[in-house]
Amino acid sequence: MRELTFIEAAREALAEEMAKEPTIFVVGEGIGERGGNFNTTTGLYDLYGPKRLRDTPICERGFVGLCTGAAMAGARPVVDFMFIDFIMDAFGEMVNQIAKMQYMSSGRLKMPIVLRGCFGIGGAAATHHSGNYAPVFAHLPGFRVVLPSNPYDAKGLFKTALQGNDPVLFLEHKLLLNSRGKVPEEDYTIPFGQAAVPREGADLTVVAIARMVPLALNASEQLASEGLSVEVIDPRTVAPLDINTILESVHKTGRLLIVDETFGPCGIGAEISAQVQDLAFDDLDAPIRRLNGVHTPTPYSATLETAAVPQPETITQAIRNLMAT
Amino acid sequence: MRELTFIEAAREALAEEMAKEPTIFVVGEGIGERGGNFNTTTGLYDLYGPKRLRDTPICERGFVGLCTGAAMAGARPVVDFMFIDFIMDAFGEMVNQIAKMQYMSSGRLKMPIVLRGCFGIGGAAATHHSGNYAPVFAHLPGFRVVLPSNPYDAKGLFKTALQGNDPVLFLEHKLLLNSRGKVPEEDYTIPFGQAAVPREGADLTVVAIARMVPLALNASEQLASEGLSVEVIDPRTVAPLDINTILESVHKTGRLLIVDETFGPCGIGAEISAQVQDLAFDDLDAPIRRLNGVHTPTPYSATLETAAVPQPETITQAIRNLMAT
Amino acid sequence: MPNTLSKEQLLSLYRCMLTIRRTEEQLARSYQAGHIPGACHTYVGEEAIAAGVCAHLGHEDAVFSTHRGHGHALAKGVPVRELIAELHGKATGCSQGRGGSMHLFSPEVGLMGTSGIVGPCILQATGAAYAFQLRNLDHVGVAFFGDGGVNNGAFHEGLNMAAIWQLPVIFVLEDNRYATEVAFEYSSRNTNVASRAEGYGVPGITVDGNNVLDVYRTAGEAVKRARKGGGPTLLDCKTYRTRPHAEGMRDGGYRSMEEIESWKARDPIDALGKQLVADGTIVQNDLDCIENEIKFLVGEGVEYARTSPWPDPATLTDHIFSHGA
Amino acid sequence: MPNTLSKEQLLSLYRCMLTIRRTEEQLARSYQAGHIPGACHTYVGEEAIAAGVCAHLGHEDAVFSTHRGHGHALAKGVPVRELIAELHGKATGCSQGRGGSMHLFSPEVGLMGTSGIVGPCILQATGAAYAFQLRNLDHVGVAFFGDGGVNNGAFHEGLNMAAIWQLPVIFVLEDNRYATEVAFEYSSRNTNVASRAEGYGVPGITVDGNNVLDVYRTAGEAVKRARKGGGPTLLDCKTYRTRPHAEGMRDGGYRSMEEIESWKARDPIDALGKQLVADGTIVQNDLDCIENEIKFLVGEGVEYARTSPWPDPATLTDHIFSHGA
Ligand SMILES: Cc1ncc(C[n+]2csc(CCOP(=O)(O)OP(=O)(O)O)c2C)c(N)n1
Ligand SMILES: Cc1ncc(C[n+]2csc(CCOP(=O)(O)OP(=O)(O)O)c2C)c(N)n1
Ligand SMILES: [Mg+2]
Ligand SMILES: [Mg+2]
Repeated sequence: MRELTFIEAAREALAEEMAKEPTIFVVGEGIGERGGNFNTTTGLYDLYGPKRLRDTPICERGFVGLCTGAAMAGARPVVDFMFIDFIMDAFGEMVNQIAKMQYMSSGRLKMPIVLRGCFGIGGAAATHHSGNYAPVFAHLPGFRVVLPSNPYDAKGLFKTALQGNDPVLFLEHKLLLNSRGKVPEEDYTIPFGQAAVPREGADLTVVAIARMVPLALNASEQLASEGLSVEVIDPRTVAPLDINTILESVHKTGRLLIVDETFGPCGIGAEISAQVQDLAFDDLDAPIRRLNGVHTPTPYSATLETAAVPQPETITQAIRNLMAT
Repeated sequence: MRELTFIEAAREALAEEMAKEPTIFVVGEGIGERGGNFNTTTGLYDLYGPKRLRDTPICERGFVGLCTGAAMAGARPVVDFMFIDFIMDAFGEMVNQIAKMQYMSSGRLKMPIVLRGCFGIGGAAATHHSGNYAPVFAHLPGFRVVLPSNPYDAKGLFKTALQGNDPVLFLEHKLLLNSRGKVPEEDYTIPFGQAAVPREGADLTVVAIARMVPLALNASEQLASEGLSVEVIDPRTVAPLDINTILESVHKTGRLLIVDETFGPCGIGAEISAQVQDLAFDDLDAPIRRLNGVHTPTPYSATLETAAVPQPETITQAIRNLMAT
Repeated sequence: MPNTLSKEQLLSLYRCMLTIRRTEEQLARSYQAGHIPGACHTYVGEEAIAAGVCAHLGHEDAVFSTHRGHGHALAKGVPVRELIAELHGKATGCSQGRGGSMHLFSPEVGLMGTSGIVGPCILQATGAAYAFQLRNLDHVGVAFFGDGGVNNGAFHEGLNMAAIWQLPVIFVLEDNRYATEVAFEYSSRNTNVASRAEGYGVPGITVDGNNVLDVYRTAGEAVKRARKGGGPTLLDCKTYRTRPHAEGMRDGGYRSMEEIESWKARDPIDALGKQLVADGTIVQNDLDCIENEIKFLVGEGVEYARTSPWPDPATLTDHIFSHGA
Repeated sequence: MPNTLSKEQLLSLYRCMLTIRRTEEQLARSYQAGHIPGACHTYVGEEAIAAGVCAHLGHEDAVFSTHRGHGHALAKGVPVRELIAELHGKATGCSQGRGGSMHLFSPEVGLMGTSGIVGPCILQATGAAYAFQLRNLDHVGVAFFGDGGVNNGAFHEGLNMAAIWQLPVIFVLEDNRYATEVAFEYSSRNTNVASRAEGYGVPGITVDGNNVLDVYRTAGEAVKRARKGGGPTLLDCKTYRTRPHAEGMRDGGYRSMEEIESWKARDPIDALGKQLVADGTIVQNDLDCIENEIKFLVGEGVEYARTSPWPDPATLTDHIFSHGA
């Protein structure tokens, strides 16, 4: 099967849907002729022109509010934030308008809007270009929150986002954008709320998010040589969250570690832990553990930046520790 | 001892600190001559005038950004949001600037700024005037998050906020504003990160937040007549969170219920649950349970609004269920 | 130009204004009687603006408003009874009891929504206009907002985008001189918003907001230009609310009795009625008939609201997402 | 007016500009050599603005900037070596390696901070001015920002507050005609920002941003007025960056070689040097001496950065709060 990079796969999904659906338009800074700071729209401007690939002024709140109204009036906007950090100024439009519009209108209005952006710590991007707000939008009602970990999922999940009628926050980890993977030529979609199990195992369950998935798979591979059988689960979407796949795994292994680059307090790992200990109390042979990015703004310098994020060694160590508990 | 309402106690704290510290100023809509929509500043304008009680245009992002710069230049701003929902447009200034300023400047800048606002579901305020973003600011690093449940705590915690050098989100539940309680004449403060135990018990621990504290106390009172001994813990601040007081209690009772009006997913209860099952795994005789407001935008009509929030009966029932588990 | 209006058109403007007036007066009474649980911001004194603008709009044209939206809803075609029922929190209300005064939705008649947050309506109307332009439809987006919204970033970002993309949107500023109790002269050094619109490249027209014929004429030109691809217009309508900011609030301290009386003397409904009788277009009896029609309509609306069912708590979480939560 | 400048003053303006130029050129080389891990936005071509404005400022005056802040840092007094070390991510950098190019902090010399987010600096400078006014100090706040910031809500809200409260703040717009690759003529229909400032009641002055004497003169008047309580000023400095938006980025597609060359021909440093030699104020040798001084300074700075220690990972979470996390 052919291989594509993560960003090529996501772009292919966008191109295919734009070809089918004339009301899809993209807004963002440099997503027109330039093709996007992260090549998210390369080539599309030549096909669809300025109205459907709309370069914006630097007014995140403004163009998110504009897209809200456009979605209410029959269009299907895609907001390309470049760095997801830039959603911050649009928070009110997202939380009080987009997320609540279908509810407030008792379902008479739909809100088919996809907000995408690159996130994650790496490349000395420093604290204004390293954020990830997935847990915030999992906490607040009204958004689907998608975090693909590979090109195949990126395309299939992005197509689901573009075909649906709900607000979607589509988060793309900067350090995964150029990772390659198999992507079939045939059309396909991946439903939200369905976890993947990229590795089966019997001794311990690791739930990993986005970039932590490849790291967890490597760690598991390494530990296999030590006779440890680790199962790795990739939720793919954290809202909705596929808790059943996690529960089944814990029922088998009795041990659960959640690895997430994002902050720990009130994070995804906290929610998974709270649900699992409640629903699978008797399945647990040891406490559920969380491995998160350090609870700090993201520093610039490599020595500090590295210390802020789970590393292959820290993951391996966390697994060993939990096995020994 | 004299009794004050919640809002009188908080206002007294503000008045006392403004009298001592000339660089404290308050900004907000209608907090000048009018004295605040919730009477948060009544009488202070006559004492301190327009520069220290500054009525603002409706530009939340703008005046929060202004206060950020003012704090960097030696003033001690208090932002009075009226309804805390209005922080949404100022989110970028709060998360990317205020919360990170001390870190980015390696501690050479302080950030003595208090952001206060009324929150909570009730009085048919509907979805744009019923929010509570405590879990979001517990998740993101850089803020102290304070949720007093009574007048005594309101004054003592607000004084700590006003005397400190860190950003504080001070959240006042609308339905508590006129509740009365004993407040000594003498000066006092309450440190952050120290939970209160308003009721001791042996059978089960209830951690309750803000308005849920009085409801939990009533429920416990009622269940006492059924021979059930419930301990009630009020964290008072959720960032920092006093986990030790909770752990000690669970060590004693073996059962934990967290009651919080705010949303469940990635909420305060999730974090408490995740920590307790990790740190007190063997103390638990039953799964940790959470009782939260329903994960939905807040509706207007009483029949719906009531169904969205934990009620005395649902709390009592949740306690009974957990005892039976 | 007024004389180009037929008797029917003139009477329908009169009927529209009086319908709003009598409905608001009824809502005020209902509020005082305790039948309206939430906020209630009336439009009394400003009726000419909604009537004069909406007379040019069809159901496909998209209207967005803010907290003071009753008049816009009625002028756009929301039945009186559905508005009254909504404020009573009944399932038969235009938002099925989910919204109340500040969250009115009737997309079927092009009332796309009112918002409890100041600002978003400006951006959403711009976005609806974007969708219409993208879809090659000759519909227009219309935003109604107050002087308080002018100082908000949404005004700046919305007008700029409308200008650079020449979007078919009408910005209707209702400058009633106060934002709650804060005077526009205080919160803006330049209250000539028409001229400020020109600064963005948006034609700005100052309008006598208490003269429905002036509003009708200027709005007509703006809507016509927008439909023809001529881009946005801002109507700077000078007007006044003769009731308190919201029912139950004080109305003293920030403005004088004389000021209120001087504006009551310029009542837009009396003015049109007197003029039409004076120039012989109609006789007093025509007005009395309309008065009676409306009296009946409003009375029937109250009865409808009173006897309508409450929303079913089982529907609490309906419509958060397009296909179930 | 230029002639009122002493030889020393003229030479220090020249020295300041050349220091920025040579430092930026070195940073560009260091970036290409792979010694700068993060982004690097140079100020080449715009040096006259930072030099001309900061010549009027003391360490107590508060400067706020954005992603293109190297020039402002140097002009405000940050040592060359500390800037170079910061971009190298070393503990001896002005932000101790936490910030990099977009997060420069030296409060001790009044560089209050640069931000990776476009907009906040406008509000923060306004806020510093608020604090100075409150504290009865005659210091000023200064915001440097680009044309891209003009369309952001922060511009609107900041200028309005500065105007209504007559705050001692200078808004220095660096209109270099592009926001990354998006032309200002595209993102604004009206690029005469000086006139738009007048719309807020803020005096606006159009300045030749490539003529340091013009900048010096107009900035001097603005700073003087602000210190005297005369309120804010906006300087609309027309300039151009002659390097790509950021190092490592393409510089084609959106602008022509001719355009770049035409601006290089208007180089602000050459212009001043030639003029001073021509009018006999100095001889070429004076310039050569300065060139050599700076060459040494920059070389020494690179060596300093190269040999400085990395930040200690143990300091990762220092300074999140004023007294430990
Ligand atoms: C973003 C935001 N901030 C504050 C409020 C609280 N608030 C409700 S109405 C109002 C005044 C609005 O004044 P204006 O825009 O002139 O409209 P008017 O009430 O005069 O019709 C304020 C401050 C709000 N609803 N939204
Ligand atoms: C709020 C926000 N949105 C987007 C960006 C990404 N970004 C960085 S620089 C830039 C262009 C800025 O242009 P301008 O303000 O003119 O400054 P210049 O680079 O020309 O000096 C953009 C869009 C950002 N930093 N902040
Ligand atoms: Mg008003
Ligand atoms: Mg620029």
